[in-house]
Amino acid sequence: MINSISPLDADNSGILVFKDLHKRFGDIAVLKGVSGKLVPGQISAFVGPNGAGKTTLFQLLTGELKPDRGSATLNGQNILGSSPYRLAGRGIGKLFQDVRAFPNLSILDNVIVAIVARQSYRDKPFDFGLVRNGRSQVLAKKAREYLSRVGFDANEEALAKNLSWGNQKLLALARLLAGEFRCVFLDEPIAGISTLMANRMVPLIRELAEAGVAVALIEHEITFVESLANDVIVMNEGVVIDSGSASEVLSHAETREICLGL
Amino acid sequence: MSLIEPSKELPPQAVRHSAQSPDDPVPAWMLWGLLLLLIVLLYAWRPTYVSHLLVMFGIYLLLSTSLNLVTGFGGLMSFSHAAFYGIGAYAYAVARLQAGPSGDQAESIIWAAGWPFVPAILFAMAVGALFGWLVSLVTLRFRGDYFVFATLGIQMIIFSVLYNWVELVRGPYGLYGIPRPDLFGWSLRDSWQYLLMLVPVVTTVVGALWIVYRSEFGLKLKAMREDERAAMSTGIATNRMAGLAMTIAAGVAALAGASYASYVTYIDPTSFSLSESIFLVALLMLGGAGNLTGPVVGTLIMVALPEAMRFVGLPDAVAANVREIIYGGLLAGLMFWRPQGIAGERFVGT
Amino acid sequence: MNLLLQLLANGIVNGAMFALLAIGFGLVYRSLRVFHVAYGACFVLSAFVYYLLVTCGGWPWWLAGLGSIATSAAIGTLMEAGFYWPFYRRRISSEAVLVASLGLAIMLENVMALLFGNEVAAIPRGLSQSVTLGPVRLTMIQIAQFAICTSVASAVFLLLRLPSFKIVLGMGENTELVQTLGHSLPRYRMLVLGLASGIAAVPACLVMTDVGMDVHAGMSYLLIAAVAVLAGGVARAPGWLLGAYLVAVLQSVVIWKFSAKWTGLVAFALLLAILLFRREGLVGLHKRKEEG
Amino acid sequence: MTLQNVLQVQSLTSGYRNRVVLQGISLDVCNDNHIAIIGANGCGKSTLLRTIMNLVPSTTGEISFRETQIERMPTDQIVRIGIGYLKQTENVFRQLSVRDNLSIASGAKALAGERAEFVLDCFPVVRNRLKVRAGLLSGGQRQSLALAMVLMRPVSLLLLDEPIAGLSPSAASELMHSLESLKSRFSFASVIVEHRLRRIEPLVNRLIVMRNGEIIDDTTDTQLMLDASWLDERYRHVPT
Repeated sequence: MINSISPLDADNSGILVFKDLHKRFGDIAVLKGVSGKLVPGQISAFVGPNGAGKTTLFQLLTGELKPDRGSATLNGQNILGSSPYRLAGRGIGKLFQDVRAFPNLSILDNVIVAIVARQSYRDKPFDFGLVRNGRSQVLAKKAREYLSRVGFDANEEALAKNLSWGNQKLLALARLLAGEFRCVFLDEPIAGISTLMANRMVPLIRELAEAGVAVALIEHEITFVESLANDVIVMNEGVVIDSGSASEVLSHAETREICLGL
Repeated sequence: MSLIEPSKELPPQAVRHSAQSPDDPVPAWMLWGLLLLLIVLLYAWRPTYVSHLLVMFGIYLLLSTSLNLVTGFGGLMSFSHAAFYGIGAYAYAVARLQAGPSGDQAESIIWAAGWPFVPAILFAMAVGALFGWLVSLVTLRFRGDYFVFATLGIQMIIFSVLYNWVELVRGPYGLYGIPRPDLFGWSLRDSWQYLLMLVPVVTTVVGALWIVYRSEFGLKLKAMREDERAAMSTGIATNRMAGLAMTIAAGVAALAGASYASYVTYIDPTSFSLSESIFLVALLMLGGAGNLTGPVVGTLIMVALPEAMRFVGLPDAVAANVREIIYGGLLAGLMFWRPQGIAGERFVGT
Repeated sequence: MNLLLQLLANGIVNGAMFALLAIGFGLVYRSLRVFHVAYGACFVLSAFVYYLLVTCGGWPWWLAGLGSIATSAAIGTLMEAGFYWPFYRRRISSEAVLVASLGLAIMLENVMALLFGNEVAAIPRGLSQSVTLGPVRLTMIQIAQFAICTSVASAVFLLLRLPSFKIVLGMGENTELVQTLGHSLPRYRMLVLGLASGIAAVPACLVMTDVGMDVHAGMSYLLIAAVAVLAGGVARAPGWLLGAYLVAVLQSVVIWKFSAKWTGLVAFALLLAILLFRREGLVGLHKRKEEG
Repeated sequence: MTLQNVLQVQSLTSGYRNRVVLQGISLDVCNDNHIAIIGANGCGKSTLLRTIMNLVPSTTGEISFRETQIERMPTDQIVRIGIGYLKQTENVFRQLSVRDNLSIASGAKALAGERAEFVLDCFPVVRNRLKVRAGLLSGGQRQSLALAMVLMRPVSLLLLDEPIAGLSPSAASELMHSLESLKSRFSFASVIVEHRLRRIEPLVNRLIVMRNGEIIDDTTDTQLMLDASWLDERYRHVPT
């Protein structure tokens, strides 16, 4: 049984702190007061059945939805109500559940977009510098570095839509690296990809955390969560029902019941 | 070890095919063929006729390459481009027309400045860009079918103002006697002289647009077209990018309008109606969008098609309708078999 | 004031006709997700079929009207089977279908121009009798227009309540589910287009009888229908009616206050204003966000 | 009840544009079979059901349903000859009322008849909300409605794609209970794809495990579903 149903202490030691978030769609309350924090260098896994509100929580924290109530701060500054691109400019990145690579752009361009989007938001909102000539070689070189970090080493001119699902996920991860975010949200990073690809994904995510990024992920695959996460937050029906270190939380029978159906 | 998954999912040919540079998807023979066609046209007709065609080609090239920025790159299918074209033409006309000596025409409109050529052109571009920006503020709150319909509404509204507000620009009567360009005391009378002035202008502007296409800005627009949510999450302020694209595009369209007004010297609103906007979108669709080749090919075909029809020798009464039938059929057929157009990178909408 | 009342009455008569036009367009847009640009051309075509049957064929008006409705429905069905269905099978995006439909409209319009010429065609008739109701004076034709259109609209609304028309509404939401529940998608799509085109033929014949029409009128009628549907709200049929009457009455008010030439501008300004403040149109479903 | 083959699938392959999902599946379903298909995410379970329904076109292979070839038959016809299919998501018309949903499902007829009555008796949550718009139902109610809709037509084979995913434990067991009583009344064969094995274990008598588009196990020992170590071996795809 669960012996401690306590939300994480929402003090200010985390990089991203959210308190008491509420969200309803029509007459259905999807989030009923969720609090927590994301700490640099830590991987926090959000687990729970479908409909528990995990994806909604991520959408609130990345600016895609606005909460009905509650607060969220990044380094002490409010982030709620900002649009996704402003939050991206302030260091919040996201890997979508359905990947969303830019299908008709080449692999290289997919990464270059992420690099220029980050640079120019901070420095100059409108930039007409050439992407492919001259100074663009610098961009291409940088982009190749990110690609090789995730393991792409060929076919950089192939269009993203021709890649397999797993490779698209890797590409999206490369794009996330290129954004140099301080806090990233990964929505089911390994869903639907082969074991081989998933095994490649794990160390990359771990590296991301080791570099000081606060990582939050949604995952159904418990083995994956066990192997990766420092913190596990169990959600069900819009509330946090359990949280703590991975091994501790995952040993609770009820968590296993809710998450695994076992 | 490479992480690219085994090629069962991606046959090698497919990789090679897609690895083709996105800037160069036209078969070479097609470009050569078009060039050849152009040469044949040059030889077949009188020089004034050919230079007239080339002037029209230049003007439409400005229109198609600027629309390409919004529609091909931003993925926003805009049906208000002819309105900006018309705004440019009228802005140029009223800036150049003189009140008083040129007769009763200028006195019957609210404002006529009588400026020289260059300020008038710049004024037209500025007015066009301003309108483009204002329109973007309204229309960019929509996407998809709704954006299409909102721009269509803007087109109808602007056309209605031009057509019905007689005191503004004489409505359906149009403006006549618009001065031709005079540069350094040299007034351009013949179409070949006009062509001489237009070629550097078009080359410069299209060249500039080409740079914009390949710039970071162009890439961000493409990202927005591909997937707006993902683009925003990487940090792209998509609405701001699209607004800027619409402003630039409207400015260039206004330049095309000003060139047109100064070339034909008589304008009336029917040249800037909804069907002209549809024609421009069709032209871009036909050639293809998202690169430079697409609009160039589309413009060539659309300007050459009526002439080719004339060559076939259909009676005038029928020719116009047959031409329209062909171009409607082309549109429908292309959408089915080749939505990305003849030389485009990708289908122009989202 | 009397003039206003007169114009309002005219507006309501026009509203009844626009309503039918909007119902046809709305049915197609709502259930097929096709922005049916060629609908305008269909409308004009059915008017000309009526014209031919009356002037050349010498048919009585009611028989010619039925003939026009049947022809229009057949053409609509054919359009779905031969044109929109192949696009659907290839999962071509809605914007591309819009453009293709535009191409089809341009083709139809010009074929008709070749056949019928560019002039306004009108059915020769004497001065119509009129009826005076207080300050308002309506011609018999106007009264007939209102009566016929309103009864057809009511009939369509009754039809929409039939279970098989629920499938039509469901189709707009989820085509796959319609199939996995055992209903043939192509058949219902053809039904919708046939019905929509048949409905459009009714106001087409009435307009032809009253003021005549030229072959290039299709686009403006299409725009009226589209404005009515989008402004009223795509999701529900009463919205289409509301939109249609709103456009017609507004046109009358504009004619009264300003001049007939500003009606187009006002219709589009209204549409933009409504969409800016209420994306789903005036009559919308109360939706949950997740329902999208 | 005599035993006979309801569905025969022979070396079926299918997939999406740049991805082969099913790599040669052969499967016989008997009329007393209640099959659970399990396997890791992306192994092709849902695609198998969708290919049988011809929602995903098959590239090679044959599917026959009671001696009729169905691999090229339109989906709606497959449904009419007796295969019911519960979609994984978007399986009710949210903009229509519950009653309209049911009447569409029963072939655009009014809701009457013995079968409809029995189905509605099994789903009281549905029966009590006939006038409610389906989009306003809760997840469990919606799933009940979807299942009721599939069963409005006579079916001899029922394909269920994750029927209880996302439901609370109580809603899930309620739905499974209803399914059980329907099964005993109408005697159809069923194939169920589901992750929450403990919930469906009482309903199945045959177990199929898929991995990477192939069937790797086919057994009638359904107790294996609850055997963690056996599952681990076949199921977990991230052994780090």
